[in-house]
Amino acid sequence: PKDTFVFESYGTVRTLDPACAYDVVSHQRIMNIYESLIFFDGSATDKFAPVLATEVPSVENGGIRDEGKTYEFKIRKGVKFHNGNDLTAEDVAYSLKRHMVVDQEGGPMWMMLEAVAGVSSTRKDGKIIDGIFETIDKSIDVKGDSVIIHLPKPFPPLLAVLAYSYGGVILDKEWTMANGGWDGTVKNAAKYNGPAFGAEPLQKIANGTGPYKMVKWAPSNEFIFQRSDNYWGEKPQLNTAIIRYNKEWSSRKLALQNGDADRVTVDAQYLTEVQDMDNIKLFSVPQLSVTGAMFCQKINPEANPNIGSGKLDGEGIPSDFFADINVRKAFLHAFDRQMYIEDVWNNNVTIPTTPNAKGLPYSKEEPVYEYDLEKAAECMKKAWGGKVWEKGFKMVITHNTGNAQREAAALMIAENIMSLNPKFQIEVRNVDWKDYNVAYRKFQYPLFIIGWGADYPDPDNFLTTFMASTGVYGKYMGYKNEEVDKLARYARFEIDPEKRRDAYYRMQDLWYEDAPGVILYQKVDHFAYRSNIDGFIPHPMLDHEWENLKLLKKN
Amino acid sequence: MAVLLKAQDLTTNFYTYEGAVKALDKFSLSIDHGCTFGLVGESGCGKSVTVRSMLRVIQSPGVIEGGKVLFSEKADAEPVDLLALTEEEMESVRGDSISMIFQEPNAALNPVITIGDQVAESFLFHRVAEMSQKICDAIDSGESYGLLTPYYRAMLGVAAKNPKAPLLKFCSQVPFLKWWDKPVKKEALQRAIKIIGKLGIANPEEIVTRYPHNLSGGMKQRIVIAIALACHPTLLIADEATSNLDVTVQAQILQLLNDLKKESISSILLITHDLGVVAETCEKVGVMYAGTLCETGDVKDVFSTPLHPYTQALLTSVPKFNQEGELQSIEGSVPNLVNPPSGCRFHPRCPKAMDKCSTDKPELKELIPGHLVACHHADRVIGGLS
Amino acid sequence: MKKKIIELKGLEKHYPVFGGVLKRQVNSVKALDGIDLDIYRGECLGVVGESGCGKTTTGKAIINLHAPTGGEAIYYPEDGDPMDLAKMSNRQMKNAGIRSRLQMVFQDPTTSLNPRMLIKHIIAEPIKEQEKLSARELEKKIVSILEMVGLSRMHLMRYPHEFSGGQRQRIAVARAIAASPEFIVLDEPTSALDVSVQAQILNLLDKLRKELNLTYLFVTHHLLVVKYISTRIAVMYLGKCIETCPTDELFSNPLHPYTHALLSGIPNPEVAAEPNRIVLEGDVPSPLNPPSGCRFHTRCPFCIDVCSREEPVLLDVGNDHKVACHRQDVVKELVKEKFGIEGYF
Amino acid sequence: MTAYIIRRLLFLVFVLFGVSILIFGLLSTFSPERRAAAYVTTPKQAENIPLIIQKYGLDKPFYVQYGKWVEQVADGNLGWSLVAARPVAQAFWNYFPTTLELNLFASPLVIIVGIWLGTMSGVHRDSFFDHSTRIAAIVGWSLPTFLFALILLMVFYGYLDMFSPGILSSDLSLWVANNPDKFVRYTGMYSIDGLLNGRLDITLNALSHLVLPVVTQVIVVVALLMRVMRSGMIEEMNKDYVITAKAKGADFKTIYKKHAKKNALIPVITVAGQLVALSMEGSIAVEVVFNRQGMGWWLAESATQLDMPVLMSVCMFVGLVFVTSNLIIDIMYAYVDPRIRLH
Amino acid sequence: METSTAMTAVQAHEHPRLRELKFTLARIFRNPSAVIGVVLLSFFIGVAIAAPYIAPPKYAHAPYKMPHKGFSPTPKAPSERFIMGTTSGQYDIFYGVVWGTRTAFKIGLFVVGIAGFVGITLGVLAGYYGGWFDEFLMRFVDIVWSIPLLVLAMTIVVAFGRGLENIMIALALVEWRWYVRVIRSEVLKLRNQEFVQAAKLMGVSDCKIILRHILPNSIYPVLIMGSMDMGSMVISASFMSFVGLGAPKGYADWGQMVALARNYIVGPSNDPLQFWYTIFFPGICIILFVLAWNLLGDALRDAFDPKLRRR
Ligand SMILES: Nc1ncnc2c1ncn2[C@@H]1O[C@H](COP(=O)(O)OP(=O)(O)OP(=O)(O)O)[C@@H](O)[C@H]1O
Ligand SMILES: Nc1ncnc2c1ncn2[C@@H]1O[C@H](COP(=O)(O)OP(=O)(O)OP(=O)(O)O)[C@@H](O)[C@H]1O
Ligand SMILES: [Mg+2]
Ligand SMILES: [Mg+2]
Repeated sequence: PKDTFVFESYGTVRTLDPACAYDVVSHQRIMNIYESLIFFDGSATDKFAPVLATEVPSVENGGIRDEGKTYEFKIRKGVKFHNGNDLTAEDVAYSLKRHMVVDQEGGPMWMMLEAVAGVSSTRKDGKIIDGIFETIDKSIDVKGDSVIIHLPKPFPPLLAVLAYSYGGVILDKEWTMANGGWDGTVKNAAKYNGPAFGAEPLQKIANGTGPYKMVKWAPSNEFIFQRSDNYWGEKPQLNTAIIRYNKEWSSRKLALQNGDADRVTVDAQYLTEVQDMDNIKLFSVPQLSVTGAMFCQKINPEANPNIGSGKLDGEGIPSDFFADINVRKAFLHAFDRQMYIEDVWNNNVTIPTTPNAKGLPYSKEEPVYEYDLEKAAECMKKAWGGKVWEKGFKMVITHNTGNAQREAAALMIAENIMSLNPKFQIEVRNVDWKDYNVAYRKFQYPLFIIGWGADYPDPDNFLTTFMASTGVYGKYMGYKNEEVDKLARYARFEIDPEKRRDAYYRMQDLWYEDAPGVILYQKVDHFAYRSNIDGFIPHPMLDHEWENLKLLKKN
Repeated sequence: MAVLLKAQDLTTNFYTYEGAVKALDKFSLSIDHGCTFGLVGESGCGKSVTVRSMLRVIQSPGVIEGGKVLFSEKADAEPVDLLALTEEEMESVRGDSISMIFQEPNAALNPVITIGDQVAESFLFHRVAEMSQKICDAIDSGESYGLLTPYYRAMLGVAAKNPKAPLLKFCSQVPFLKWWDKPVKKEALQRAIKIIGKLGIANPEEIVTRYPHNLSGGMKQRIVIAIALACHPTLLIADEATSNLDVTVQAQILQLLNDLKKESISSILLITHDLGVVAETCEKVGVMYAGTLCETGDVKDVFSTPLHPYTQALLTSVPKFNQEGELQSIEGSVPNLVNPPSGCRFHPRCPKAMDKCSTDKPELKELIPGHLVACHHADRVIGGLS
Repeated sequence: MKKKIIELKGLEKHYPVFGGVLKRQVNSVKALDGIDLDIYRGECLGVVGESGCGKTTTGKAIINLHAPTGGEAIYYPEDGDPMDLAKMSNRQMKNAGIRSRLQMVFQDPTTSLNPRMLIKHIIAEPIKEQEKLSARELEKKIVSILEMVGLSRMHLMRYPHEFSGGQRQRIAVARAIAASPEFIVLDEPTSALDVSVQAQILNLLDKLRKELNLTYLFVTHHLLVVKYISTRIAVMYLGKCIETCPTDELFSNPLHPYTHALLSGIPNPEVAAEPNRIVLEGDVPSPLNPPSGCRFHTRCPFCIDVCSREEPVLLDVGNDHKVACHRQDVVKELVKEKFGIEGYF
Repeated sequence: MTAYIIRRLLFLVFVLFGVSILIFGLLSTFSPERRAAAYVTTPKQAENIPLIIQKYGLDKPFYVQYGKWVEQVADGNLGWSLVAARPVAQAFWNYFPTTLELNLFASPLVIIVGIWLGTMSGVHRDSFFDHSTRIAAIVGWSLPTFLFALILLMVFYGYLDMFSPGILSSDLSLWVANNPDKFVRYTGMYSIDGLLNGRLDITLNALSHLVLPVVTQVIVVVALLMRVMRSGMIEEMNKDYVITAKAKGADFKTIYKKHAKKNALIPVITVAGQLVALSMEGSIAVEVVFNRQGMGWWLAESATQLDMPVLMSVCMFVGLVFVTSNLIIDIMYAYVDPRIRLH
Repeated sequence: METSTAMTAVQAHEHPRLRELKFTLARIFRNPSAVIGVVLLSFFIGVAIAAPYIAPPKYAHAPYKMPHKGFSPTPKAPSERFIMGTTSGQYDIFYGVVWGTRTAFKIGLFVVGIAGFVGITLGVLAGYYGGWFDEFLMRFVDIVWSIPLLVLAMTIVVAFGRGLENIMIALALVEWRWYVRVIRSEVLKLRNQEFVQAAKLMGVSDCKIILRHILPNSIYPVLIMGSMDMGSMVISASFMSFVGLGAPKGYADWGQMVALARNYIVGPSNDPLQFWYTIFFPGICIILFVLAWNLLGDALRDAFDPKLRRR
């Protein structure tokens, strides 16, 4: 039908509870049903537009005060939830607190908690931190039609967190409590903390202020949105939207070709098949998501099949093999960027030089270790006092199953290194994504390939993650540079843009100097629409599972 | 006496993987009206194949290669060649004019169909017209067959004239309509009960609802006989009807056959390898060896003055009641019919074989009136006798 | 005096029947229900009876192929002490060196020979179990045994299916002999064979018994065959031995009504007048629940009260003739009276 | 008979217990980390793996975990399915009708077509018809299901734009979702619910989505049935009782329809269990390719996403189906073959 | 005393085993489908043996890795350099097809070998001795039996981890149940056969009875099944690859190649058959391979059918 939009994709929704969802697919569903206080303005990552707040707080308009420690949001009036209840400032404060109170294991609330309480979880070693709920409770106030957030320290990314992440999703307090959500008291908060998977009360129900209501959610089958009649904003053109699960590419492609779907998800490797299709609009959108190949400098030698004998005797590698920068450099020289861009990505990708990809603040172009096998060989000859070259080595490079681009990178590096010296033997193996996650965290992989998508568009979210010894990836690379760690800690809470910039620039320089890994690509997502669909606005943080339904028009 | 059935030069081969099994080679035989004919021979000599060929019920891969089976149901009628009939005409002969009792009562009954059904089938194949007529008459004279009586009457009226009418065939394919023959089936079952009762089985009403495996061997054999007798055949072929039974049961069955013959059937072709049975029950006998008939004649003649060396040997090799001294045995064993011996098929084992025997196949000759033999030596034996 | 080789005392073989929710034993087939029998050295004891009466079971139970469930089967070796086979396991018998002395020849030579073994190996198997011989000696011995049963060296390298039925039965006999047995159970060894070949085997068996001083238990339901080959006969009915006596005695002076029925049922190849038959009514009762009293009483034409109440015992009536019938003294007259049969010749 | 059924039910319990131990044992070869990883959906969450292990007791010994699992199952809690984002027990009712629907249409076809083809080629042995069906069967047997399904998809949906994959067209699906009161989902199967609600269009639409899956499923399963039926028929046609029937004067049709076929069905019933297993296996590929979210799809998806509670429950369920269907088959067996008595 | 089979007279000088073998072969080859099967199979065996010459590997230590020129995901049509074209990832289809033959045999032989060995051993022991071992084993088989092959195999692969080796192990771990059942029922039949009883009577030990009498007579159904399984295991393995549990990309395995090609079965709308070669070559290989074993199995079934066996 004319006012129905059909989207076929393969992402699965885990939960509709904003406090617990932490994946793009759930995000898409939630953010079309619920709304947050502010949201990205168009394609920008650093500019915001007010949604349920009437204006975006800033230092200029007095919304940000106390050197960035107090934020005030004025709440929009006349907004109704789908069930007819009015939105109040009380709802907003409740929602922000409730998410933090819930803080499911592995959920997204670490960002808000970091900002509001300076910790990343309400629990430590499985036990609730004393007084944490009081802290949460005190940090958010209602004052008339405004909600005020108090931070212990300035937290520059707060607006981004509130815009994109789940922390800012606004619920109806009454409805939430009626459906078994947090009752609003500090005393009982512990009861609602850390629910088991599937036990979150809002897992499969939804009641937001957003433009669409949920009509049906048949998991991994279809999700149906229906336009909400009492939406406060402009009435969207599409009446209904069906997001249908379809994992088989052939079938998705045919659906798009036959017009049974208005949009399908196109993985990068199938791009050429869609390009020549008639009646198709194709958008390629670079994402704030970078993937890198990281060297582990202290591999776990215990029962590790990936490092052969565990010694530098030609049958394996020692656990600190990559601690020698020459080895790392050799590997970097073996990565053929040109070919990678052409072959794997069809010239449709950019390769950032550092984890702080283009599109992020303070992004800086660094030099790269260009593809040069001779130089690679030279480095190898120097490595480990020449022992590497003499003895050779055997190791395994892994990538997660099903990602063609990462696989290609692994193969490319492996094959190029092997071509240096017949004594170098590298096997490329694929591992299920979940196992992969576990294994690299056990320091099992000499070289692991993994990506990071922005939680909020800030260098902190990338450079700290990739480089700091406390960062998610930095930690498992076994890479430790005191300077980096200091810079990372410092820059996170610095609000002076100049000083921040310098710190981040320095960190990016160090990425080149220390060569702890190589950034393989900045993800590009492809959005293939039937040509009668208009209104798509590309955004670097909203990936191929995303769809902003209220913008779409079908004619 | 008039000839009832006459087989001439009947030849049957089985085309197996090892080659053609020449199970019957120019086999000839004639049976008179009202006579009990015993066909003897050892296992595998082709007794069953003979009768199956006559009835044209050879299993694959068997093929009847040639010959004639002349059958004259009425003593004065022109004989018909059964092998020349169409399959449909043959169907009406089988079970009606000629019927057959099989060797293995266990195998001869369908294990998943009730006894009653199996016996009643004979009537349903051959007596539909008659039964329909009977039921029509009954309906006309006021008997009711329930709600559907008018429908039955109409359909059975057709069936009484021509049980194979296209209308009936069509109706049999259609749900509900296909029940037109219910009264006929009921009637057939009644008749089945009657005939089973006649064979000395107690409680036939109950027996007809049973399945073959519920019955003992003797009872099964009686059921098989009941099936064969259902339509009062002119010729009853009993293919080793008793060989798989115990002595005491065998006695029962033989007695039964004897009684039945006296009552109704005109002729019996009794196949067995037990010479004792033949001696006791038959008037005429044929001795088979490896697919050929080697001697035939009156039982008394053949058994007292066997002319064929095989018959002679056979008679001396079975233990007798008053056996004295050693049994004479026939050396060697039955030939493989894929490569049967040339000439007389018995010559490799024959103590009197001569050169001619291995090259020429002896003809069946009537040397003494009513006593035929196929042996090159027979003349001399006769000479010796006289 | 004849020497006993085997003595059965109340030998029993019950096959369990399972049923119920837990598949427990609910009943048993009384295939052999307490049988007393003496077997003497060098004789051929014929066992006759209807199908299912337990003939084969007797044979198998004696040689412990199916372990008996009760009673005794005492074996008297030529030298040494008697032993109760019923209480011995196969292994014990082997250790006592008597396993191979008790052999069996089966009804169907096709299934009793391993189709994938050469004749040579089939016959070599029992020999190898007894003595270690060089290959040449072994072959010599095999050939001599083959010749004993009327086969020759040229048959050595063939498979069983390359033989005719009679030859196969010879091979089966040869294999049994190769184990140098004292006692052989012959379970209907000729009933799967052609009439014309049957005589060969019967003669062979008779010859071997005399030559090798063997003892046979000859199981069959063909009365004329037993008459020809046996020296003594035991008649069985439903797991019981009802009459035993020397062969001639049985045919001239049968005492049990069932024996009469059996004898009268034999078709006589000698062309004779219309025979008189004792045609029994009904079928053999099930060995699951055999009738009380005399087991034959349900079919016996001369049954009286006591028959259904009391089980007759096997009585010696002289002449080495034993019979188990309450009315054994009057049966002859009764038969004559009712069926007009005087004798069976 | 009753004793037999009771025994079989006891057996069912035993098998389910065995299956659960077996699968649980298999899955407990996972390290606790790997099993915790099953709860993780984004790399960022992976930080919390030790906490997840602790929370769900994944590092406890086998018997403790099994005991806990049994306890939960006794409470009706089969665990949480990641793939379905639902508790397993709940998700089951989402997926089961889809598979049931597929097999509801496929099985009768398999049976009818298989028996008919088998009978015909057995009766007309070595005829052209016989040879061609045999070759077709053997080729069908040699063809990987998924390949066949994909080719069908290409031909029909790709070129002819017929029979789109999925379960129901979007407009109808929408209508259904929007009118929960007008369209009651009695069975969860659109083709049947359509009829029950008097919406023939929905039934037809659902059926059109079923055509290709059913065809694939039938072709996969029918070969076995056909082959068994054929050889059964050939064997039975040579039995003595067929000759008896012939000798009674029976015509050819009566012989093979009334006499031989019923007997030939007996060996068919013995492979019926295998047919059930084949159908269950076939459903996996069919559902994956034709994008039908049923049990097979769920299983495949769970296997690739390490969704352990689902693997566990699906195996148990499959065992249940298998054992029950075997019980039914046995009862049928006794019905068709009067010689068999169940005890 | 001579059997009248002419054959024995003519061929008497031959060793009987050779004669039997010839006879069996003759029976097998009388069946035209067996001839096709054997021809196909010899072809595959030839290819498998000659693989290093037909398609020389790039890395001697990893011959099963398909060589590739570039990384482009879009397949390229057959050309002089790649006579069957390249599949996604620019892997040489020809190379994959050739070395995939070896993989197919590897899968078949491994699974059938292990499953057959385990199944036969357990089945024979259980069938012959009966008792608690039999009871225990059969109850265990009952449990394993109640889960369809692919379901159980998938679970095992999940537990052990992906990859071809684990698929093979999983299939073997599941498939043995068939062999146990088949051989056990054969043994049960044989155990009471007269020739076995006769051997027992002669005091032959159980071990010899099993080896000499039981095994040679019960092995044929297993052979037939094994030959059928050789093919069907390749299909099952390819199914696992399809679901995504299979060998890594670039491994020369037909199933993997078909699974890889699944996304290219339907070409772009203007040229739907554009990528036919990606699916055609590995697909046809699987089909022919399975077909060959099935035809052979069918012929064996006919040849060993006891009902048709000459007496
Ligand atoms: N279906 C068949 N296929 C191949 N050969 C057959 C078939 N039926 C019979 N024969 C062959 O035909 C010959 C005669 O068989 P037939 O059954 O007539 O013997 P018979 O005299 O009835 O023996 P019996 O006394 O055992 O019943 C035998 O040699 C047998 O091998
Ligand atoms: N293994 C067994 N299990 C259960 N019952 C058996 C077994 N063997 C024999 N029987 C039963 O024991 C009874 C006697 O059997 P047996 O084989 O001894 O009879 P038979 O006299 O040799 O008969 P036939 O003349 O048919 O060979 C029969 O009722 C038979 O059903
Ligand atoms: Mg016959
Ligand atoms: Mg017996």
